Amino acid sequence: MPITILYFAWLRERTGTGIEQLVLPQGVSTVADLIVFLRGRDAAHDAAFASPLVRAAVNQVFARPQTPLSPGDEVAFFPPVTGG
Amino acid sequence: MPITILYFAWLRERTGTGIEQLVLPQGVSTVADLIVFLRGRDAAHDAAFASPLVRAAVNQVFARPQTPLSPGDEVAFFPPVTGG
Amino acid sequence: MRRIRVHPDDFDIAAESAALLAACKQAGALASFTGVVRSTSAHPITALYLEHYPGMTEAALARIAAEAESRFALLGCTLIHRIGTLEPGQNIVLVLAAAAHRQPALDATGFLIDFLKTSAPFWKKEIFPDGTSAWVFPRDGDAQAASRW
Amino acid sequence: MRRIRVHPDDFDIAAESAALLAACKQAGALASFTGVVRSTSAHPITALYLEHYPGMTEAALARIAAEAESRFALLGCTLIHRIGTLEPGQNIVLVLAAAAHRQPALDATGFLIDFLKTSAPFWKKEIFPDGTSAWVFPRDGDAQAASRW
Repeated sequence: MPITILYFAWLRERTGTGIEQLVLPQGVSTVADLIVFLRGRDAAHDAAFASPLVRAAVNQVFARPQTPLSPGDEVAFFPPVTGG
Repeated sequence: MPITILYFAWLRERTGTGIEQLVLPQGVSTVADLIVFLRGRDAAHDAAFASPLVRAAVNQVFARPQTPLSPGDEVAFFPPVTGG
Repeated sequence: MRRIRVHPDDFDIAAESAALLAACKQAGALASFTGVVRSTSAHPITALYLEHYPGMTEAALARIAAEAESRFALLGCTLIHRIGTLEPGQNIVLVLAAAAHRQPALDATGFLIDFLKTSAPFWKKEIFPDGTSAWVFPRDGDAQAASRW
Repeated sequence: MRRIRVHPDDFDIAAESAALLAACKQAGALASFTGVVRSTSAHPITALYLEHYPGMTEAALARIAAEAESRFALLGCTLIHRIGTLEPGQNIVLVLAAAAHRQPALDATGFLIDFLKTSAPFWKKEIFPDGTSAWVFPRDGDAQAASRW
């Protein structure tokens, strides 16, 4: 299924990517699945997602590893927020 | 002994006095004594001090009925404060 | 850094904030409280008259500020209280508290306004649309709020 | 009345206060929190870079404001967060809360800044005097502060 992925802060720096559009293979159906898939793509993604501090949002709402993905979703990866 | 007396808010309105200087007779040595003395002076003072809400300060510090008076003191009477 | 003023004139919260921050270079947090003259349909007023005890007021505000400084990790504070006749919507009082981090700034602001209301010699009189007036009676909650600290 | 903005430009607390009060005619209390870029001798920085997630940020701030409105007797609030590169002493964030009385205004201000820090997608990067930089790590206290509410 087609999805859009956004990276922020050091996730953006370490993956070298701000935004990308992907078509996910069969079987990648949750945020956790997507992280496993992305880590397998290249060393930069693997290193970026090695941190236990990676957080995610699906369609601009904070998500969990088990959050399901649907075609057209906007998935974002980022470290814990530090605003204010 | 000579003292200065200040009245604020409705104490000022009811006594018809903002500031006055008095020489206190012997035996008037506390805030409570002073109130008894002032109430005996005229009906306006008697009515003003009849309220249980009268508060006092001696030399610009909140005082109690038993607070002693000294020559030259500045004594103020007023209702509970309502600033802010 | 302690700025205390009592006067009829209005204050500018932006100018006061900038002045306090300029004097507190290590500040990362500034909290404020502004009290405003309130007129409601249930309790309409045309003006609020504010009287104070010159001399004692400034001393009381200095004591309140010193107490806040001793309790919280404050870098500085500003207390400004207006006196005289004010109209609905106009500013009455400004409390500013500057600190390195947000919690002491927020806590000190609450402390300062609670104690200002119970410990500084100001008195309010409300002027009503029919021309009558009445001195404001303290709210029970004010003493309770101050007693929390 | 809810005003939410995210932009690089500075804000004017006096203009924002006046705008919020003008929209909240029954307000008697306005509380604020301003966060400021902090550089100390123990931890000197030359700049702070702020990144956010456009779209989600505004939605998150609206959710935080709605939660504050449901918990406190708020008449209105303003949330402004700057992004981009800021220097020490410059403003980062402004929270304003207007209410009839002081306690809901003060409580809502604390709630809003605590939740903004833990629930809105902003990230800070510190730039040091030697030219290196590091993304800021959340303070343990931030999650604790938000969990109080």
